[in-house]
Amino acid sequence: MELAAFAFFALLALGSAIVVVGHRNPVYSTMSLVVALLATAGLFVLLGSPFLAVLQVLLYTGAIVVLFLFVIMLLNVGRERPAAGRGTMQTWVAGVGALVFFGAMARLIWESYGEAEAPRLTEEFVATRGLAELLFTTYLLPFEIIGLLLLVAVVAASWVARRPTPDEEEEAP
Amino acid sequence: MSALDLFWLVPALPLAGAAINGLLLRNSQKPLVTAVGVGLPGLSLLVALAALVEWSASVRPAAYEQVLWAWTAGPAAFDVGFRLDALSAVMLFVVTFVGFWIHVYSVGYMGHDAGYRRYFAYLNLFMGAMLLLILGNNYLVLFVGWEGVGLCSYLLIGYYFEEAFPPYAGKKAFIVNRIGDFGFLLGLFAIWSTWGTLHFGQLGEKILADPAVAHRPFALGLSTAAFIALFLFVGATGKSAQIPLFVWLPDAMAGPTPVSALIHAATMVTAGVYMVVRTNVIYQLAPEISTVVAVVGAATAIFAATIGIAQNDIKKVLAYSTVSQLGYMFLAAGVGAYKAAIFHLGTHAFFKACLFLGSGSVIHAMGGEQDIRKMGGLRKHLPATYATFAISTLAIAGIPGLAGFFSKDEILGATFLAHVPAARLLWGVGLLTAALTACYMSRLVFLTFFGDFRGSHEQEHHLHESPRVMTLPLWVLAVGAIVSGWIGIPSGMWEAFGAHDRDWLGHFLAPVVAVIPGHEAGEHHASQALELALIGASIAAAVVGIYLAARLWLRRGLEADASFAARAPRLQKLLEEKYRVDELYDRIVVRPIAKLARICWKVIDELVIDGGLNVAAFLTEITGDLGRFTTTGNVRNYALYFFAGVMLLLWWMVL
Amino acid sequence: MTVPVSWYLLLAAALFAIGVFGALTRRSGIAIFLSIELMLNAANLVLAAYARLLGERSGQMVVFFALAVAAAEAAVGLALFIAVFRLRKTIDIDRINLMRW
Amino acid sequence: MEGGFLNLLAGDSITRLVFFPTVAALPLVFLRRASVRTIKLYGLAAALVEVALMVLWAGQHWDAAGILARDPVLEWISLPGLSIVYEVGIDGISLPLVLLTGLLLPLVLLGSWRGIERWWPGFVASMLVLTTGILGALVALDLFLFYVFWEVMLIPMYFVIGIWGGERRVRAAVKFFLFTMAGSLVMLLGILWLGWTYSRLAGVWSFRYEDLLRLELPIGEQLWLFAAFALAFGVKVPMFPVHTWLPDAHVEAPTGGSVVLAGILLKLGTYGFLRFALPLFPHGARQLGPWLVALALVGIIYGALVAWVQPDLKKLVAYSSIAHLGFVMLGILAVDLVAWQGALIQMVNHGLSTGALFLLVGMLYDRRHTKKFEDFGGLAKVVPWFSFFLVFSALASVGLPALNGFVGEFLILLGTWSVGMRAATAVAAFGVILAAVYLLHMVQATLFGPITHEENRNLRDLDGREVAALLPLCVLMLWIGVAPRAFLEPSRPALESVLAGYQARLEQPAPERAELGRADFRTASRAFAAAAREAELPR
Repeated sequence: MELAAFAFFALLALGSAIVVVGHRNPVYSTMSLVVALLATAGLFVLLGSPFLAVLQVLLYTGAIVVLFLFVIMLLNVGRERPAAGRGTMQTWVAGVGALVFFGAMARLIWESYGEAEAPRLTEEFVATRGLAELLFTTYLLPFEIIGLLLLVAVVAASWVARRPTPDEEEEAP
Repeated sequence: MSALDLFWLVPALPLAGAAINGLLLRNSQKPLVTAVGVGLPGLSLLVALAALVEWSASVRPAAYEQVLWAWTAGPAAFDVGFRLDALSAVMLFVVTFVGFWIHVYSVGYMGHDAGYRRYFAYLNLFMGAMLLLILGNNYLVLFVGWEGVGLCSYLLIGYYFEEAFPPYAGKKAFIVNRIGDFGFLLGLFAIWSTWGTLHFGQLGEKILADPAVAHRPFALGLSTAAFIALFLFVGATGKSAQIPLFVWLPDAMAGPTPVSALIHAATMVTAGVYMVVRTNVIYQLAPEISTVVAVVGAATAIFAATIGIAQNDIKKVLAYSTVSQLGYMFLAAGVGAYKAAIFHLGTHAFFKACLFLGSGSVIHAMGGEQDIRKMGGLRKHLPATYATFAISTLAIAGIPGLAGFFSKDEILGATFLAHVPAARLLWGVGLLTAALTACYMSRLVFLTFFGDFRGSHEQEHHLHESPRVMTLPLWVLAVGAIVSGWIGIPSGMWEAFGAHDRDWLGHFLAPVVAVIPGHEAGEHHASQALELALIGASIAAAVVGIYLAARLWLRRGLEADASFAARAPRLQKLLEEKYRVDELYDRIVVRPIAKLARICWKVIDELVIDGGLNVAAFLTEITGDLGRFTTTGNVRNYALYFFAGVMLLLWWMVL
Repeated sequence: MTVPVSWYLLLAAALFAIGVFGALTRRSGIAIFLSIELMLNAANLVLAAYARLLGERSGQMVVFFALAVAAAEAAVGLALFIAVFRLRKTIDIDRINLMRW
Repeated sequence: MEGGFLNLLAGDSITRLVFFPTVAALPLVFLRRASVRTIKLYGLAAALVEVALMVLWAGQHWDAAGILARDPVLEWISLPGLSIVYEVGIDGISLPLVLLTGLLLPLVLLGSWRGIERWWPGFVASMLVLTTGILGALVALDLFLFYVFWEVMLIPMYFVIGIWGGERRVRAAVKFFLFTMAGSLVMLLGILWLGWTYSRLAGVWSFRYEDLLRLELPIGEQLWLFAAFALAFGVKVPMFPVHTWLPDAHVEAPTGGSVVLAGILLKLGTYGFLRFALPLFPHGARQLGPWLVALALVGIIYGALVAWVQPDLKKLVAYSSIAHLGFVMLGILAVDLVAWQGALIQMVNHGLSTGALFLLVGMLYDRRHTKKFEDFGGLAKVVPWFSFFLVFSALASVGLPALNGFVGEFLILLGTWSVGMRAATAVAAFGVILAAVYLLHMVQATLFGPITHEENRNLRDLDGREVAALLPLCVLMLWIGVAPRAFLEPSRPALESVLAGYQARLEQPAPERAELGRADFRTASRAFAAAAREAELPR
């Protein structure tokens, strides 16, 4: 049962990921990313953290990706130009590099864990309550800092993306 | 307080005079300048005489030592101290006495010179340095004086610095002397590294305690004694103008004439002889080097004498004569006749100083003219100068009864009897030189004082005898040129006439000459007949020389030179141009070094080293330019580098 | 039957490699950004998998924070794109070489 | 331990000597509006206070045994397993150079009075900070600290040349900087290596001189470490063939810069050999010594020859420095007490005589704005006092007995000869001849002969300020020449102990692997150890 679910979500994630990096149309890429994120959310459930899964759906697909789509539409980004000569070189290097990376990681993971089984899921592990306790005790300070970070990010984003003043526009080439 | 306690004042007084005249007084305070410049050396003479009297009364024959302060401490410990023994006593008397009278003479000779004060400052400084040289109780103080007199020589030769030549001549003198000092220094180092002392007394004791040390092989295939003797002699050839370093002395005549008399005739140039005699213990242990000294001395003597014949500058003739006479002294020192060397040093100081001062008087009268071809007949105008000049000439020529006869005869006799290779040959050379000396000195007298006046009308009009302040020193020195020989009439001469040996100077100096166990060569007792024959030969040489000169120049005047030039033009030119030694040195030493220096600067410094660095800098720039191409500004390239970095990290961590 | 944790890890590695490839090859700034999100997601998966493996919920906490940081990052990053687009009228990074000296 | 440092600064300490100039430079920031005259006088006053502090300090701590003092050790950079300390001390080796540094500072300011025409506050500040750097390098007893001061010296000097220099000043300044920097970086590597080796053996990092002296290194390491130190110090000395920065730097530097450069900075190189390179790596020094001796000899002859053919007064003096420092190097490499005494006194001598020569050239330049020989000649008649000082200083430089130069050269040559390096002595003694050649050439071409340029007819002679700058130097030259004992004796015990330590370590063969030697091999610092016990170190 778990295996089937895993296989489904894993294949879904991989396939949509390939579409994300492969498709020239940014809107399609973004929509594929949504699929990949949703599949990951499914995997989170399998890993015993439904809270994260919910968060993933809400935050990523609900907020971030919407932001992406919004920007894409705002900037009216069209299809990407095909790669030029030097670009293909870069593609090959990147492809080989990514494969090597995957190979190395796979070997490392396999040698380290192999077929090792995780301990059985307990009620306590899955419960959101424990997570909340952790968050507001041990991780209270990071939590507050993250809040601050988000605030700073909002301020920074609105400053950076503001309409430039006339003299700044003159400086632009 | 006895005079010996004040002994340090002897060099200190002239030095103080130099400081006062040089730094405190002004040109306008001329009487004061004179008082200081002449008075302090005079005072120094008085102190020296008092000290000499006291020393000979109470300390003699031991040496009196006065240590002033420690110059250095530690493993190389040297003192600043003075030593009064027989040798320095003789030197002290000669230097202070002759020096004082030359100072007096200078008052008249330099009276109208704008640099009067500067002149006396230099002259006093010289006196101080010379006294340090002869009174020092170790080689270091000797060397301080040695260099000090060199400095004064430099300053005084270049006294007329507004002209081009005198400063050049001064520089040449200093540098040539430095070449000698190079040898001298190495000699000192060898002494110190062998015996650990530079003190005359201690050194003598240590050597005599174990003469074998001196015979150990040292360097360059020489024994210790030979090495030291050779290198000290190199120093002596520089200071005392011997072959090959004599070239500076003739040029040194560019200085004021009293300077030539004091420094370049009577005192400084004899420092080399003094030093060799002072070091006689080592020279006795190095007979082969002593022979070298004798040969160089003899060669210099005849070499300079031949040049002297063809010179027309009154001071140049005297300069070459000085070189020649110094050669005699070294000949004497080389054959072991140390007393004869010092004896000749003393007599020479009197007559040569007198000759130079006389020539100064002549130049003074002639309004600065030094060319004897433009003189003649001065006897009538300058009677006192003529008389003293003639006396001194006879003295240097070796006419019996005068000082030069005794000292020169002793040198020739000692050479003849010496246990050195080719002693007879050296004697022959010496004898020939004696004849030549008599000849060219007579030529000088005849051309200057006899015949008709050959200068301009104006000069003739201005001819006048020098003032009393200048003639008085002339007379004093002329008297010295007569009587100074009588104190050291050589024992050989007494024996020749079957008289009791009354060689006062010889006995006086006896303690100075070290007696080395196993080295007593024995007195060269020659037969009475041989002694007589040797004396006869000396007299004959002098007479023949004078007769020849009279035949040529008294009778024919300048024609004699002209006919000689006509008969042997190349030889005459060679002599007149002093064998072109200066030109030779210029060619083989000075110019190659200058060229090397330019190569060092332009090629090695600027081309090789800096050029090499510029190449390195250029390569750096190229590397930078190449590296710049990786900085494309393309973010994806950077990302790729970043990823490559991650991969490397992974590789390092995992594998 | 249960799935070994290493499978999750392998999947995460694969997703990450795909993300790397995308980030290195795409020209559109937005697409690169998407690839980076993909990589971030892969990392989150790893964290969750380890939390499961070790029975330690701190891993989940980190995922939580990573999500928040990702949100902040997306906001600032996209703002930058807007700013750059205003200047250059493009977000093709081959044409944006502001970093070239 | 900030409080500790400030306490030291306030108290009667070496630290105060070192940092007083820098502290004195701070108010210059607020004196920007003050008149140039005020600035000059302020600088001079600060310099004189520094001299006074030094004299007082030396008077109090001078000790016939030559053991002087050191400040309490302060922790400076303190991390687990790593402690870099602030440790300064003065012994007989550094004392003469410290005093020379102090002496030259006011004279340099006096000598620059007219020559420096712009931005006096900057100039005074540079000179003061430079003094701190030099003094710090001289007194540092921790190699890390030494390195810091070593580099601190570089920067003000760079500015002095680069801002107040002649036409091609920037090029010269960069050349100076690059040469010195390249050398000292290798030395830094060496210092780090020493600290690391010490940490391997003792378990804790240390750069203290005393600790590092205990290291017995294998021969291979000693060789490259000695070479690294020799490169850094050799550039500074400067030894052939890394000397070419010196003429450029001197020609472009202002008078004050030249005086400090030649007077003291160069000595830091020779001081480094004596203090660090030789005692730390005796076996390396012994093996590489002959090569350095050869380079020193080449430097003596080469510097003299090239000096001779220079058309420019200042360049001549600059090249003469190469020759003179060659003597010092020869003396140090002879490893003999007499030679070392000579080398040490010769460092001071060179500072005095070359300092005076540079001041004189600067005074001439102030008047005529040229340094070329062809523009001079016959000056002796016009400016007699200038001529007196020039001849005096030149003769001191030539090594005329009864003046200072002779003492150093004589002792160096004597020592070198007595250890058996006879050929080397002979070659060096030949350099003495050449010294006379080029310096008398300089004197003659400048002062003697007919006056060839009308402009020279109306030159002013030296004024009181200029005489005041020269007189102390000349008095010292004469004093050292006549009675050098007073100047040699304070250094002897320190030199003896360094020599004894060096030779004791040479008697043992170099070990196969690095090891910590017995503490009693540290005779080089025995003097310091004694002083330290007295000071009751808070360690």
